[in-house]
Amino acid sequence: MADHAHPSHRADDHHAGDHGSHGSLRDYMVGFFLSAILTAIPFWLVMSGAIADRQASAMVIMAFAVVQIVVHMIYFLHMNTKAENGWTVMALIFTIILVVIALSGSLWVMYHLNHNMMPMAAHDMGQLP
Amino acid sequence: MQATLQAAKPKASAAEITAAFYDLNEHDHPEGGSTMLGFWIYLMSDCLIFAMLFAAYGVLGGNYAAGPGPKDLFELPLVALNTAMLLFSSITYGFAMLAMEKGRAGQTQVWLLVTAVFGAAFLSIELHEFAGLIHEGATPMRSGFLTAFFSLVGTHGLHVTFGLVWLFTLVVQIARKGLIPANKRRLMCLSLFWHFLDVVWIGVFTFVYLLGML
Amino acid sequence: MSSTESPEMLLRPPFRPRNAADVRRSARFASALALIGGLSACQSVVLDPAGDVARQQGDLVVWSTMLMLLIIVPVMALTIFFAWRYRASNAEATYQPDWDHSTKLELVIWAAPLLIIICLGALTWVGTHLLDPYRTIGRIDADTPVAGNVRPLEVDVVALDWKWLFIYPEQGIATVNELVVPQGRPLQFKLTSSSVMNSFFVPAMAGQIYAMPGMETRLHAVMNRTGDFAGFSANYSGAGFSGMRFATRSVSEADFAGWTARVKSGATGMLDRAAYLDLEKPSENNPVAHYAAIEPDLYGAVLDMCVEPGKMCRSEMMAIDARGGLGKAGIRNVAMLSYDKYGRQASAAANANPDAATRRELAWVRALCNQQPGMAPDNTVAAPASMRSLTGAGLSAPQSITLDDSRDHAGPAAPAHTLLISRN
Amino acid sequence: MEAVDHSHWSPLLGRLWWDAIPTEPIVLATFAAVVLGGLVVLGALTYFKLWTYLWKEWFTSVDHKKIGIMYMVLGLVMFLRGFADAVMMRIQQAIAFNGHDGYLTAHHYDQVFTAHGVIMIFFVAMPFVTGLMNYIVPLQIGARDVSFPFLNNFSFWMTTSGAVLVMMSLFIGEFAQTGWLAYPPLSNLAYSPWVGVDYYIWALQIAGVGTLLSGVNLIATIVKLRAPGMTMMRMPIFTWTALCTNILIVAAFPVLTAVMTMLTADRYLHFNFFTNDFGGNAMMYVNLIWIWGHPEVYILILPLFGVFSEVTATFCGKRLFGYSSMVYATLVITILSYVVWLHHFFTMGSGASVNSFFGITTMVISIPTGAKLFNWLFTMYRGRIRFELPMMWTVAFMLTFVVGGMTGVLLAVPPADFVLHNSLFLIAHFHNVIIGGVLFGIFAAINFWWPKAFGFRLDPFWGKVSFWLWIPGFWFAFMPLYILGLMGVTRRMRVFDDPSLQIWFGIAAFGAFLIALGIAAMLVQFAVSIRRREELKDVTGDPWDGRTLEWATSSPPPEYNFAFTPIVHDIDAWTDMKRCGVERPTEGFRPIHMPRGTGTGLILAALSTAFGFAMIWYIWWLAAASFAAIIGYAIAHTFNYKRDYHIPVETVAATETARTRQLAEAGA
Repeated sequence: MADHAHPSHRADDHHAGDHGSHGSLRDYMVGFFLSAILTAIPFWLVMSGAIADRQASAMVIMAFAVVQIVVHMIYFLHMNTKAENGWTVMALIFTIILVVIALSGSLWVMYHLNHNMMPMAAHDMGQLP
Repeated sequence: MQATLQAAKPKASAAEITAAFYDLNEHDHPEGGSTMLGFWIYLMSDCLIFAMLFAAYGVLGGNYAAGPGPKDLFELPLVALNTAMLLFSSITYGFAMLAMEKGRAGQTQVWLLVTAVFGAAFLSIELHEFAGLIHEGATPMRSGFLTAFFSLVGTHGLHVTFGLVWLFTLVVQIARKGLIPANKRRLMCLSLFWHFLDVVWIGVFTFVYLLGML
Repeated sequence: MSSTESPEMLLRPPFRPRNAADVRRSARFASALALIGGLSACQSVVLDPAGDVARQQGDLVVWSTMLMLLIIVPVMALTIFFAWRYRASNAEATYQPDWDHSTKLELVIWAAPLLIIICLGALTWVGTHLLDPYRTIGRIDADTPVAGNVRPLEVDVVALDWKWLFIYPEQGIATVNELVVPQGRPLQFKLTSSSVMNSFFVPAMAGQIYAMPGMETRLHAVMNRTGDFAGFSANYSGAGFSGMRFATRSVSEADFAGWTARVKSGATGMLDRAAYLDLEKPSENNPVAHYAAIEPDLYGAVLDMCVEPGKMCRSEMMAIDARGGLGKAGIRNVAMLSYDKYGRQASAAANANPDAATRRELAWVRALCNQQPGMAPDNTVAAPASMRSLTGAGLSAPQSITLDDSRDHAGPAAPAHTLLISRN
Repeated sequence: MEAVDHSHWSPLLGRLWWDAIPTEPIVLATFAAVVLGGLVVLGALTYFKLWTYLWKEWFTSVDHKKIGIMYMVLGLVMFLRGFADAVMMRIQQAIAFNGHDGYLTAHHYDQVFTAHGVIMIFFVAMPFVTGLMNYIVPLQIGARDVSFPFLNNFSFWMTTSGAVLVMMSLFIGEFAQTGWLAYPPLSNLAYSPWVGVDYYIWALQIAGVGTLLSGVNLIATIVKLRAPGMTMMRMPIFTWTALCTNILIVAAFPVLTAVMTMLTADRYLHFNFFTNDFGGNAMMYVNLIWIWGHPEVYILILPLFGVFSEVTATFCGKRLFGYSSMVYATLVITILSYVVWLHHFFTMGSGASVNSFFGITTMVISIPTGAKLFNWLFTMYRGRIRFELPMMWTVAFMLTFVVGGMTGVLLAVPPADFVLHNSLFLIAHFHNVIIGGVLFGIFAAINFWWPKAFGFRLDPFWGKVSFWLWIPGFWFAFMPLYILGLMGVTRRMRVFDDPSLQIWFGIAAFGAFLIALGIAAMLVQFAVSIRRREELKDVTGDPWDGRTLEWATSSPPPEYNFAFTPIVHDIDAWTDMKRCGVERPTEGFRPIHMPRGTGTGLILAALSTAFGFAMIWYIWWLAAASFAAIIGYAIAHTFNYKRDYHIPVETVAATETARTRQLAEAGA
């Protein structure tokens, strides 16, 4: 690149040939051990029935899943706000928003549809929440 | 705002103006500069396919059609083993990437093959589980719950299968051409793909298996 | 608030015209605007219907249109004016090639649609809750609230391939492709379908609602005029769809009683399960038919997809599922559940000539469940419920509607928890 | 009507048997005409020895411009088919009164309206907008091609493959008789046992792959390949709308793929996603498909909003009013289009709270849309408006679209929707926005960019004839449907019993007739312009006094688009360059790095067609073989590393010198 003063790159090129960061051995090992722990605990919780309350353990398990997804994103997928000028993170955030909309929206809508329309056995009628 | 340059340099020569508006010293753009971004966008779209399957599972997951439910069918130790296989394959793929960065083609291939072994183990366990269920009669045709379960887990399995085919192709391509930029790029795409499948699996074992067994 | 007055009257939205004549006049006005010279205003069943619910819905069409015309008309006028004024050949017009921003204008162009949408949004929120098909009828027309002791006439509607079955459980009769209702009495429709999705629509009476197999939807309506009106399926359902029409006859209470008596004493047969299974087979352009008697529970069995002997009712299946299913022991019991997945004939044939395995299963099922149809949840909303949260300060959580004090004035007493869930 | 028994199956031919040949005389006549016409075309191609030219220069080309043009041709051909379906429906509905059964059987009529919807959305509107974006976007951002040129070619052929399957269904077997969204249980095996729905599924699945990949491709292109200096807020507005459109494509089409796959599993493997029994839930399908379906509407309209913006600014000779509010409006629409899907099934009974939530979110979308209209309006304000054809279509759009927008918001009011849903009012509404928005936009775009693509303008006389036939044609065809909707007439009816309706259907049929003349005039316009191409020639490359970079290069642009990449300092980059008196560099050329053409895309798509056909007819051996071939061929393709080449500097210099001479001769 002889002439750096000259704008010789595409508007979005921050560095030609750059493919984002790849992570070091340390990153991978940290990610691996964190994931192993974050997987093992929820499995143990369910298999041993350590938390008696169903709802509480469901929340805990889901929390572990969320944390583990973040761990994978950072240590295995090497997500950071700098790669590709932040476009990958932006795409990810957009996707998460859509997934949340589509999932929660569908469940909400379907719950109401089912709730309004599905027949119930007579003896179950009184046991609704 | 408009005609910025004209305003800034009223007396610029024709050549100067041309140079300000045309890139006269342009170099070839490295091939594949958009590949990683493009592949990531594809993965995001894949993510939405899985979201729909999760939504289907969320809606149909309780419809056992007077048949068996998750507690009658799932074996958590098997799932735990399966999860371990996938996790191991993740870290070994990471090692392949590290070897690639150091430019060691042979080492990369070895780690890729190790990854393939774990991936194949994952698939075998899954197929074993499916075969067991189908043998017992708990087929996807049996109930809405089983339909959603087989579709979600099976789609993930198909992705892993596809990843394996891709992985073997890459091993051959590295053997042929070495770690040329094109192959490195492909390795990085597969890396995204493979780790992405791991992320999806976290969702699967949490929402399908663990919550199902609660 | 005085309990003699309908809250609906008191809390009438301010933009609502005071009497029916006004409504009709504005309806005509708007349709005249919209429909070039009002050519069709006299025939537009949507804008000039015979039922109070459809009338309110039609009014909403008119009011929303008027509201939007507030912005549409100026935009169209300005488009034409600017296009003419700033044509290239008009050298007198100002030309400002670099003028591309004006904060004030930008504010206006975002604020103007926003204001309209705020008004329309409020109208929508109120209208949607007031005209919810699950809501019972609170008034016969704008001036007449429903008396407390009036029980609605229940009609159970089944969409068949390709005709409509109307069951009058109270009267114990049924008709095909003919709906006769007494004018001035609240109507409660329960709707389901035997095969595919249809939409039950009598434009003169009330808006449409889907009728779907294995599920029950509800519709409440009232007829304010006597006369014959068109009814049909508004959702395409296959080859015979065009012929899925039924006459809707709104008659006086006395005529209705007379008609009921005639049907009851008619020579036509009884609609039992066997007759239903025969009727249910696909056919097109069916003539009107009457049944002097019906088998009790038939509608429930249709809804529950267990008219055929040997079928497990859907509600029972769902109750079992809610308890966690039947485990591996239940895996092979599929004949009892098979409704139409492999085609109706295949499903019926399996039961007609059961092999040994199927027989074992059927015996097992009979031991397990009583094959009694259940019923859909009563998700109707009692009207008139308070409309404070609908019209009033802020869009408060919908639950509060039924928890409001004025619920005490509501017609049929319903357990609080039912109301609560029904508001969802 | 007796159901025909189609249960025949053989290992070699699957369900394919003599009964697959339709017996309806209309179809047979069409079949004969198509066969004859096809033979003539094939013969002509062979006689004039055009096969090699087509194969080398077009079919295997990865040039985004040629692919864009091929998309437009595909859209046009399918438009003629879709319009023929529309005319058939209008005639049927105009005569099927007073006990007259019309001239179409239910089996035929139901296929016609299903095919009309599917074709117009997937194989007319989608190819048109994709083709447009393909052609224009790289030029507007100063790029040499898209990010993934091979994928672009592959995407095109996959879309074509889907179109081929739909066309095949006309002559072999049947198309779906379910309506264009194929709601189960009607589309399940029990109620649609033969091949119609399978054609529908596989055509959409295969075309969907193409659409999705083209979406990924264009996003990457816009993000990565913009000319230096072109920041996001200096992107031409069409490129902005294209970016948002492709984001929507990538986010919405996977949903369609997933839903179609579920329906496939139900039909082929007896799964229970949408069955009545065994715990399936058909409402789930309706819910999921509209999560795709609503964004799809914006996928179609957004790029045309961009077109109207470009056209308005150009022909008013003025900067676009409120560029940034236009961009934000587009972004807001992109997100909001995901939270409104339920307004397509208010009447399914999800209850007042759910309905009013989705009703209000729907109305909120009209705010940014309204802002856009005002932006165009104030771009006209104090402009110098030249009423060339693109601008005429734009004004027609503004006047038409507001009416469609208004009825759309009306339908978003749930109680109003209860009386208007599924009625002809709804039909009138969405034709009002899709014809008045998408199609008028396409016509504006064709007239606007044709000189860029082919080097000569379109004949304005025939264009105006077409315009003045289309506009009244449109109003005659659809205003009666609004009225009929208010009279309580529902959609998809084949026969009617109320004679007072007939007059309105008659008027609508007359409108369709005017539109037919308008289409004919447009075809004449193309033919006349091609014949008079020397007179209509555009030598400057900038026939309209354009404002964005595509006008900075020659018409048609050279393969490499720009010999030197332009540097951008302003939104209206080309206007800026013209004002600064920038001279085109005429020396110092370099070899240009370009992608190489390949036949792989076409071959993979052809194999996919075979696979789809085999799946539709249950020819399992062919399905397995073609699937294996697809995978094998795709893998083999990845072993080809030589995908690019350099255009030698001499070629570049020769091309550019020729242009310099041409410009000098034109006295520019």
